[in-house]
Amino acid sequence: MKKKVSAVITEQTELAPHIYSLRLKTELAAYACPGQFIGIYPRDGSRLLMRPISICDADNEELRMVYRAGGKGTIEISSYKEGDTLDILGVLGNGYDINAVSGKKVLLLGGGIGIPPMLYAAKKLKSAGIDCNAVLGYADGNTFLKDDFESVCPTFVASMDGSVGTKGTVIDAINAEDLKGDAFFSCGPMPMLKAVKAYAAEHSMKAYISLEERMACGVGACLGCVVKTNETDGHTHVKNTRICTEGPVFEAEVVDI
Amino acid sequence: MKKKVSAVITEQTELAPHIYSLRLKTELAAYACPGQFIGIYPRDGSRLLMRPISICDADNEELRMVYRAGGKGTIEISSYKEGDTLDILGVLGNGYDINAVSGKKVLLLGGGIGIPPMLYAAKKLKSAGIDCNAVLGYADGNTFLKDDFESVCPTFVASMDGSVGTKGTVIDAINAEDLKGDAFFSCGPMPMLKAVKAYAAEHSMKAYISLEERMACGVGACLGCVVKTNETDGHTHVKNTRICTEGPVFEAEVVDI
Amino acid sequence: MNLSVNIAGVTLKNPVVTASGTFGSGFEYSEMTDLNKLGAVVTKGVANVPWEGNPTPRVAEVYGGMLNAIGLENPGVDVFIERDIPFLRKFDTRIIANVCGHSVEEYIETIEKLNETDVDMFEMNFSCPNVKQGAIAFGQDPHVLEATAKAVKAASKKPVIIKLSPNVTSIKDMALAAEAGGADAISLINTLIGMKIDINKRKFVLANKTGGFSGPAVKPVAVRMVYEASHAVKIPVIGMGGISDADDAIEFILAGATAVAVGTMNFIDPQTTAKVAAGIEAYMKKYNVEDIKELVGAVS
Amino acid sequence: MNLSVNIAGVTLKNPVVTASGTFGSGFEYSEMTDLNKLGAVVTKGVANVPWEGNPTPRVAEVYGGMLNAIGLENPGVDVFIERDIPFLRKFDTRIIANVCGHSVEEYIETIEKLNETDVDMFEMNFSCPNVKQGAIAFGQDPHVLEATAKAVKAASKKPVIIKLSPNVTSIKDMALAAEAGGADAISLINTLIGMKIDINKRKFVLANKTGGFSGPAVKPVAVRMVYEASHAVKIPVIGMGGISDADDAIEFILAGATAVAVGTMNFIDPQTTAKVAAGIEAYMKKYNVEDIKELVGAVS
Ligand SMILES: Cc1cc2nc3c(=O)[nH]c(=O)nc-3n(C[C@H](O)[C@H](O)[C@H](O)COP(=O)(O)OP(=O)(O)OC[C@H]3O[C@@H](n4cnc5c(N)ncnc54)[C@H](O)[C@@H]3O)c2cc1C
Ligand SMILES: Cc1cc2nc3c(=O)[nH]c(=O)nc-3n(C[C@H](O)[C@H](O)[C@H](O)COP(=O)(O)OP(=O)(O)OC[C@H]3O[C@@H](n4cnc5c(N)ncnc54)[C@H](O)[C@@H]3O)c2cc1C
Ligand SMILES: Cc1cc2nc3c(=O)[nH]c(=O)nc-3n(C[C@H](O)[C@H](O)[C@H](O)COP(=O)(O)O)c2cc1C
Ligand SMILES: Cc1cc2nc3c(=O)[nH]c(=O)nc-3n(C[C@H](O)[C@H](O)[C@H](O)COP(=O)(O)O)c2cc1C
Ligand code: FES
Ligand code: FES
Repeated sequence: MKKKVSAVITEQTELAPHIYSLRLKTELAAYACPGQFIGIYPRDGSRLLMRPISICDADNEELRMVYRAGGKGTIEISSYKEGDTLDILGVLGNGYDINAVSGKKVLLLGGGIGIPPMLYAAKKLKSAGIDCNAVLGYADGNTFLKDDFESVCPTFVASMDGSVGTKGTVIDAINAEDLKGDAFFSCGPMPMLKAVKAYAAEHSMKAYISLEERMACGVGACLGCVVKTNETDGHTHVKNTRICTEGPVFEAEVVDI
Repeated sequence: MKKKVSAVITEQTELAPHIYSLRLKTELAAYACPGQFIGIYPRDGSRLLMRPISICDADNEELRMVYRAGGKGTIEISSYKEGDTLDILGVLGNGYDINAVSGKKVLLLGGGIGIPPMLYAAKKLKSAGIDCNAVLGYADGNTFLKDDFESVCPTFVASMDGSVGTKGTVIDAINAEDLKGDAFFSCGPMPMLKAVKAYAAEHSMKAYISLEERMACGVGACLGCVVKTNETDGHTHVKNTRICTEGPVFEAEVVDI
Repeated sequence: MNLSVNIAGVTLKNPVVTASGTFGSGFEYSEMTDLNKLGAVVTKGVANVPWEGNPTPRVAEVYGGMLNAIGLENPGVDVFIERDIPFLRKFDTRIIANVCGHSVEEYIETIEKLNETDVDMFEMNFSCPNVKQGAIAFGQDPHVLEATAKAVKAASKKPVIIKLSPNVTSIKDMALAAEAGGADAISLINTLIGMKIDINKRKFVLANKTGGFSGPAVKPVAVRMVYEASHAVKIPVIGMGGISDADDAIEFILAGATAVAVGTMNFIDPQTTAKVAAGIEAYMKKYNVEDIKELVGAVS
Repeated sequence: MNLSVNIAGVTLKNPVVTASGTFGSGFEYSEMTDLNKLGAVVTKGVANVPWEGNPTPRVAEVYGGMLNAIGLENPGVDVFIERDIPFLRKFDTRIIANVCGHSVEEYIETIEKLNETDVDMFEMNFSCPNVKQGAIAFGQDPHVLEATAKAVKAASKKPVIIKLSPNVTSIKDMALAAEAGGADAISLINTLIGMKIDINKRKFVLANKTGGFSGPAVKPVAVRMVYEASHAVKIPVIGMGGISDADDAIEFILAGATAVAVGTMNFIDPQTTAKVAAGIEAYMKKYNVEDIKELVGAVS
């Protein structure tokens, strides 16, 4: 289900400095899978491209996104209030494949603003009866969404400044807590994803990672958002695959990061 | 006093279809003279130029403007509500010279969206003890601001469709009501201003008319808004004068319309 | 009321087409908009063999538009023929294949393969700013353009549209060169060349440094060039550059375009093309215009 | 921290100047912004005699910018010398006189009169798109540009900045031609050529049909051209085109501009120049940049 719709804001709250929780009432909510994303359009005519934001949670009526208001577009988006409307394009991309991990134990790794999509993944794993732990890497003590995770699955925390949980990265937390699993679901900055890929390879685990790239269309038409692949891609017929369409979630071995 | 300031909307009401009354709380109000205007900036980044709008009324704290929401910028401006802020540039231009008509009788002629500035002129004439009549030309029965005028001076109405007052133009109303005076203060569409100029010449009256032109700067810097003059202009040294700075109000004989 | 237009003998049911590279192969947007409502689908540039394109980042947002340096990534003409043409043929719309290449030989190789398919027309992209091996020269020198047009035209069994770059001193000279080279129509504008720098990282935002600039911000340049080009040549002009609604499209038609293409704005609203077509119809009704042709170049 | 820059031996206290034609003679904005805060005031184009300019409408709004076809109305160099220079001299800022003309002779006549005044530099506008009698050719052909530059330079007792038109195939060639002609600096971009049509009236919005396109919308083209030009020549570059804040200005400096000019955005906020200067200073503090020169061209 891909469509541009107008959605009503039902929540806009600042969870931590510059980190907002946004809920949108939209028919698209019913189609959301974990790891998928939507594009949110700024309204100002000087900023035309949609901002890709992952789905943090969904029920049949509402989508929840948690995002950082960092640049001009997301700052504009954060200025809108409950009752205002936003144009969105969704639901986009291929998310985490819950079926692929049935019967396995999954470690959910979220780093920074990569934490939000892990929440919906955790919920879907849980309702599919799949065992999972969440490992959340923060910069500091602003542990947004931690409570949400704790109500779903065992949750471990790392922080770069050591103010909560293990000092360091999610990998440090895995080691410190001696966490084991069969597969990673992971989203976060590129250095983290590279570390996750390496760790998984070393420990014979599967790693599913969510990638980011600048996007224009979000639907596979512009070829703006590709990532290099190790094999020729079925759609592009070159060693490039579209993050917005084939991804954003990939098996780590498939992509050349 | 010329300055760009942020002003708070204290009123935004639709007086007639697409005709809005806007009140702004701003320090600039104290400097406003009748016939002057302000520039109102749309907020959307795709529309950068200020919209020049005449001052319809002012006291020490508030400016009132009455404007038509016709194009994209004024439609955007009309979407803002009480409590919102608007950036404005003001006060701009040279208005009606009240001293020049002291002891004379003035006929105030407003046509369509040229009616609003006549209100502030009427008030200033009245408080200077100068006799005046207002003649307002409407398209139809939507006689916005008529009540405001009636509380200041004798007011006559013309309408193109004949639904109120004299059928026809303000000139038709002057003839029908046999109105006399020494000078016109006038604002309205170009055909009306030409008729006023001709009428004044024929009847040995003075005509002060307010002109419109596309503007960029509003302060005399860009030379976008000139009108041809009969003599070489003191500032430009050619036969052009700046409507935003030397005008918008001119003695009719000065300009080549 | 007649909205159909004729470009080199090919009838488009309405004057609204997609701009190459902004609509994929049509498939990507077919779920979100009705391709049957389009005058034609102009497909992403295709070459004789698959192209990898440029490194990422390939796109950037700029004020009122975007930059792209895709570098003409494409799966090659064979995949295009097998996969994309049969898909598009299911719809009641024309297919215009946009063709790219590094050399005249590559263009001709692609065209010769496409000659045997049922695409309706070719659009030759001699003007992509993101390809380094010389293609840009085709589009910025009138003599080279004319010679290349002649070679391509000789090899082609379908009408040939030549797409012009706006990054030239005289668009008129380029339009005349295309016409002299035998083009059946011209289309313009391709993207302006732009650049964006990240001041905090002190780096180019695009891996390619420069990129093609498109979107509403470029419209005034595009309208001016369509006006100049259409007044210089007798062949029809397809106008584009920043069209976001029917008003924009009508502006291009009044400037002299026989048809118009919607590019970047597809990304902002997948329904843009359909809305543009409907809006043109509404405008014609409002002003009692019987035939869209009455509007072409009707500005004074 | 050093914000001052040197252009052809003239020191500007900071790199922020006004763009010609957008700041009148300085007088018009002196009530609204402190001219002492500017690196220089670049005045409206002035000719040997008064010019009437074009019929109205002369300006139009477009998406993210504006069109103008003022047609270089100006009171002539004598009034400029008597009225405008003495006014500007009261401020602690440099005066750059922008000069226009229909012919080499006219340029030289104006320059010879200005030679005897205390303006600090000349900026030669060879690129105004709104003058029909040939001035445009000066700015669009490298050979003519070089020859004109030489003639002007020979007549001038002050440093000469040559202002380049962006409406060319190769900005590099034009920059090189200006340098070869003896220019002490170049400035760019002048306006792109644009057009706007009123679809309801089916008329050109500007009486002149086309107009110069400026404002934030043109910035990506301007940054790209400043980058290309500054990498081609050794003389300093003054960059402009759509600058609305310090971030934009820094983008031009990183692209290779030694100084920057604020144009259209003066109309939107008369304080823009002052804010840009303050913002550049803040950026330098944030990143511990001791001398603004370290930033010139510092992109990778
Ligand atoms: C699939 C996907 C999912 C994402 N999920 C989230 C999320 O859940 N929460 C969150 O806070 N952020 C998320 N991001 C990042 C988010 O898209 C960017 O932070 C945002 O687009 C920046 O916009 P801006 O207006 O703040 O910045 P600006 O500087 O105004 O952006 C300018 C342009 O660059 C693009 N851009 C800038 N940074 C990025 C980036 N990191 N990735 C992609 N495009 C970028 C913008 O979309 C815009 O087109 C996701 C990105 C992708 C690709
Ligand atoms: C001195 C002066 C006083 C004015 N006073 C009033 C007033 O009191 N009430 C009122 O309703 N209108 C007034 N106008 C007209 C008003 O400025 C325009 O209607 C308005 O700018 C149109 O903007 P828009 O966003 O609706 O149209 P758009 O089409 O979005 O405008 C595009 C551009 O054209 C300019 N423009 C369009 N029409 C005009 C016009 N008639 N005059 C000048 N610029 C125009 C806009 O300012 C803008 O830059 C006045 C104009 C001038 C010059
Ligand atoms: C992402 C992207 C890819 C493009 N790819 C091509 C292409 O392959 N071939 C081509 O001729 N033009 C290509 N273009 C140019 C467009 O077809 C069009 O000429 C230009 O974008 C101006 O129109 P617009 O402003 O409506 O986008 C591309 C444009 C964009 C934005
Ligand atoms: C109204 C107006 C008048 C201009 N007049 C001149 C001029 O007289 N001489 C000149 O060299 N450039 C002139 N320009 C061009 C500007 O100096 C500048 O090069 C251009 O506008 C790009 O900068 P901007 O986008 O910041 O406005 C004018 C621009 C505008 C908008
Ligand atoms: S964003 Fe266009 S293909 Fe992915
Ligand atoms: S609007 Fe600029 S001079 Fe009047």
